[in-house]
Amino acid sequence: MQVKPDVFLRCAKCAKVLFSKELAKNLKVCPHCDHHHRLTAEERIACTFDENSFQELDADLISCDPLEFPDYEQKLARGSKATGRHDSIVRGIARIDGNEVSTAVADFGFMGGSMGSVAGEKITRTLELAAENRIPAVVFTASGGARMQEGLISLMQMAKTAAACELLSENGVPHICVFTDPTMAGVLASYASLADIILAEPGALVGFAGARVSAQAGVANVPKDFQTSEFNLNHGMIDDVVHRKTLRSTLSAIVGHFTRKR
Amino acid sequence: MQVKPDVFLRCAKCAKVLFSKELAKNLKVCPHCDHHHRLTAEERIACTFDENSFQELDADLISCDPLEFPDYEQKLARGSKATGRHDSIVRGIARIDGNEVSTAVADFGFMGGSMGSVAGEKITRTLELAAENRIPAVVFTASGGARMQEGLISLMQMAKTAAACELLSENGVPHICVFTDPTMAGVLASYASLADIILAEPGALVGFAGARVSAQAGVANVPKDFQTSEFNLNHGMIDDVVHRKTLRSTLSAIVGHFTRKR
Amino acid sequence: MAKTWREWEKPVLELEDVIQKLKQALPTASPEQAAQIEHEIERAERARENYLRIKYSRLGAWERTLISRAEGRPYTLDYIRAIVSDWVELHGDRRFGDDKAIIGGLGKIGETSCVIVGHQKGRDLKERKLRNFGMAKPEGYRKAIRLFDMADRFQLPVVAFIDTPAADPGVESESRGISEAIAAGMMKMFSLRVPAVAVVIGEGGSGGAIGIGAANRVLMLEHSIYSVIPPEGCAAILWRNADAGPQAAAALKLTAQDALELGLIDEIIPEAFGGAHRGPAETAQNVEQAITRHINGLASMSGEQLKLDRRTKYRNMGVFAVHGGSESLPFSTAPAQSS
Amino acid sequence: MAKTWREWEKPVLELEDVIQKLKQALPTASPEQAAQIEHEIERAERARENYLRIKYSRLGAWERTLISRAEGRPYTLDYIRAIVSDWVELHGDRRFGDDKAIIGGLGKIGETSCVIVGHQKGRDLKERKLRNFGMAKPEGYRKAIRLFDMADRFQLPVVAFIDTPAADPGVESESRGISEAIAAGMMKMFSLRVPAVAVVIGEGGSGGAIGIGAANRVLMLEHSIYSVIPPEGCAAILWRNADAGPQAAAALKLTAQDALELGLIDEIIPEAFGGAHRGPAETAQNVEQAITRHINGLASMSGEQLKLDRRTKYRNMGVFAVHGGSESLPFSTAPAQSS
Ligand SMILES: [Zn+2]
Ligand SMILES: [Zn+2]
Repeated sequence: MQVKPDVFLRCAKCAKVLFSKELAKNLKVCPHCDHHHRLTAEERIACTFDENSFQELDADLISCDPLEFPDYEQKLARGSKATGRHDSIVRGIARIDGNEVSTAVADFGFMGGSMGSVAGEKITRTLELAAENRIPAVVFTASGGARMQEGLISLMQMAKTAAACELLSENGVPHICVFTDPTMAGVLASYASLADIILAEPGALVGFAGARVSAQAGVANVPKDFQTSEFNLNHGMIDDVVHRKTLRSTLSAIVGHFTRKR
Repeated sequence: MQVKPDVFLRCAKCAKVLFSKELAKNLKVCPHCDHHHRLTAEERIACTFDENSFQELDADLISCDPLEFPDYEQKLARGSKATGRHDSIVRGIARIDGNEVSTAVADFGFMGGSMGSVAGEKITRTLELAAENRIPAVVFTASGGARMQEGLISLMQMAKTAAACELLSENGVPHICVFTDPTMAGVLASYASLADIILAEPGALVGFAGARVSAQAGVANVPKDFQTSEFNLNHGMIDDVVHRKTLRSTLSAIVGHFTRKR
Repeated sequence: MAKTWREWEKPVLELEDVIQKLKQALPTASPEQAAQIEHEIERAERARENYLRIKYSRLGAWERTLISRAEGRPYTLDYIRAIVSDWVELHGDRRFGDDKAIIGGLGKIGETSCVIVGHQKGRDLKERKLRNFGMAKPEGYRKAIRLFDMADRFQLPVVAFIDTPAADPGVESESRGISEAIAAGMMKMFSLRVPAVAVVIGEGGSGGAIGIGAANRVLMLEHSIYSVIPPEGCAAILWRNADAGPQAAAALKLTAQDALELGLIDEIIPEAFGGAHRGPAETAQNVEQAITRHINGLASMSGEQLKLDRRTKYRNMGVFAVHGGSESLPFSTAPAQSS
Repeated sequence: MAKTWREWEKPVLELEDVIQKLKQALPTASPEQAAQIEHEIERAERARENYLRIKYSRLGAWERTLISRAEGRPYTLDYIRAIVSDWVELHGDRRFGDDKAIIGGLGKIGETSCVIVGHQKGRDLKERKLRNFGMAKPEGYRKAIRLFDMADRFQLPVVAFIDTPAADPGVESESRGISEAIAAGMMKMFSLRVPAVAVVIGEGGSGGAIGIGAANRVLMLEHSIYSVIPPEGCAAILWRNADAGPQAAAALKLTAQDALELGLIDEIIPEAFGGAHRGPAETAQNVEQAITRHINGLASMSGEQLKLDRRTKYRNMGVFAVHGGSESLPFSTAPAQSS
């Protein structure tokens, strides 16, 4: 975990005061209300994979502005500044308890984790590498959906990543996905939902239609836990909701079951 | 259709008086309330396939009484007397508008169309012949379910016929099923539901649990059309409900689409 | 700017109304009156044609958005009635229900039996409700997947008609996994070893569209649109103003012409003069010819080739560059830029 | 005749109660009393053992039916806890819901990672309701199918524990296609290219059981049953009297011993003395050994061989003859008879 000078914070959910160091030690889970705060890609990698096992790939892919969409370049620049990265997905190869995986981790801090050409390409390469090397793919999602600034090209990233999922499936290589807050729209409706095993962090927002869309469509009678990890578990859409404290060991067991046989 | 000397009958549903000849001419559909009366296997074959195209196979298979189950032999004898056949399934090869199909037709008159070893074997052979010859299988169901007088052997006919469906599916050979009144329990829960295309006659009883089972289990709030063809259509379980008058032409179109390509 | 097709076409619709009334007056008119009326009809028709020619020759993204949603526009079942023979509609997903917003079945286009699926909008208020305005629920996509599977096993080409504002965004659909259903629809299409042709006939509404749209060949009608988000939704998010739809439509590059230029679709099918709604028969004929041509063109490919063709097609979509570098980018249609 | 396991075992249960009470009294007893109590315990335990030996040495079909349903009997999760390591439970059918009456997941039996599914009954009233008394709904079978599919793709053996009175017979289940779900469960199992072993641990209740039971090897615990219909249901239909259960149980030949004799299962796994509920650990060990032995035995077969093995196994089930003839009947175990 990146630990900056100790400062006071407020829990995003219960608003209780927290010390940043303590929060970091607790994997950014609020000790009072168990709220799972978002992790940066770096933090996620640090608390998931064997020490120093992560080797980043394709860090240098950058988004273009093919539609010359209003303000897109500025937004990309802002995302870069916020995350120190060129786009929303960090990908690479890593190990969990010694077992090798091809992995991609989304960083919500870069334009809300939205999927444009770079994210689509990196996810696709992550799955292709898994298929080639016959190692499990482990993907952490965090995204508001497709990146509208790339228009139809972004929509096509849904198809492109779905094609890579099909490749993985055809080759009998496992695809594991962990939904973190939020996992929405074009990402949920493509590679995320096509994973063989889907875990989700407690309380994450997981759904198809954004609040704005639902409101416009006049969606009524919304259940209390609507579009949460728990809602999705209850409706049979995901394999389990796993606390961040046991996520690593659960992933390790799953990867272990899938690794032993090949 | 077999036309016997003209006699008065009563519609099984609306109880209106019908002339047997007229009813036969109307494919045994009540002209007043559209009730589809059950057909014998012979009647079904006559109104479905090209004239004289049906060639029966395995007419000589007979049930044994492996469990020495109380009254089973008498019931078999009664079924034979009622239908002039050795068991509930008539199978063979036939043509619809010139296209060859492997077919099986259930006769409810033989022990309620129940599936014991002979029915299971005949259905299996029907599907195997379709797979071998790469011609569509067309099956007409009419059954209360598995034949309990053959105990676990009957239950295994569900698995046996499901295995034959898998063979058909693996070989890319179409499996078409027409549910007629009634299609229940062990038959619905095996080969019947595994057909690629499922048509049903209007108003047929189609369901898993018999009324007695449901009553014992205290099943409540039963919708009005529960366990009918229409209920199953509304719940996405079958492809269409087809009136007996258009059933032949619908089957012909389907078989045509599936035949042209091979 | 006009907000609906009816508003935008108002002058033409009024002219057409005038022409119709004149024609109705003709049979009961005296010979002198008749000559006068005929003259007026001729003049009005000339005006109508001029008007349409001008209006339809310089359509912006927003106008095309309006036309693509026109109430009178032919829907999937209209094309099926016009160009498909031996049609057998098949219902249900064998899991939960029969979605009326996606229809499917077996039918012949030309001499070829196909599996046909498509979004279906409703013509009148009652049908619109039945069809949920063409917004499909999970069971709609799952019905399509069931039919795709059949197509694959029985070696029938797949034809998909796309015409949806979006997938259904309701609680029910979320409960039953609308996201999974859309994703699975795409994945199933990528597994097919038969030719697949998709035609966007009206609105190609984001995930709801691509869920049955991952075909070998994707065609668009001249005045249809295909978009990652409805322009009004985009406007609401980016401009905080749903009325900025026209701006957003232009920015999103959602017309058939844009999609073709971006290399994301394969062909534009011309519509009748004044739009498909003014010449449904002619437009349907164009659609039939295009589908037949592409299915025939794909017929020579093996199952494996068809699958690879589809995978490669979408694999190559995306525009990106390498930071500071000049890696050759076969998958990119844009020049490398430095951020 | 006894109607429940508790009623049938009443004398033993009372003896066991007495023994327990005596043992509780022991610590606070005087030395003299203690000697007396110990003597009584010894006598009661001898009586218990004799009683159990006699009772369990001549079990009829009805008694086995009662034992198979005994409340204290180990359920699927008990076996998983006892013999599975690295267990990860997986939920949901990705379509509609997560059925608690069929559980599934990944786990190691011995050194082999497997996909494990099984019916799950509830221990107390609350859990029984949660588990719907082990009666699975369509989504339960569809979850199993999803896991079977994973097993096939990732080359993991399948282990299924069967323990259900029947599939759920309610309106909901009919609406969502319980029949289709059961049928699809069998069909999926026939498509598997990995070893599949099923163990009937309690009640093998008709369609509800076979829906996850079409395995290469089917094993039954010594006191489990496997039946086309619950004996009470059979009695209600044939004898018009649900109390004729014992008669029906005998007629149906539903014990493990009958099933083995009829050639419909492969092996009987012995239970602890006095039934699995009196020795869950010992019984679980027997179950583990049997599963491991069969999975290892199947390991040498190729995927195609495993599939063929399964298909052939069920293809050969059935007893019939040829009217008046003497056709060789490789699939029949009965002599030809004339009707
Ligand atoms: Zn908190
Ligand atoms: Zn009537």
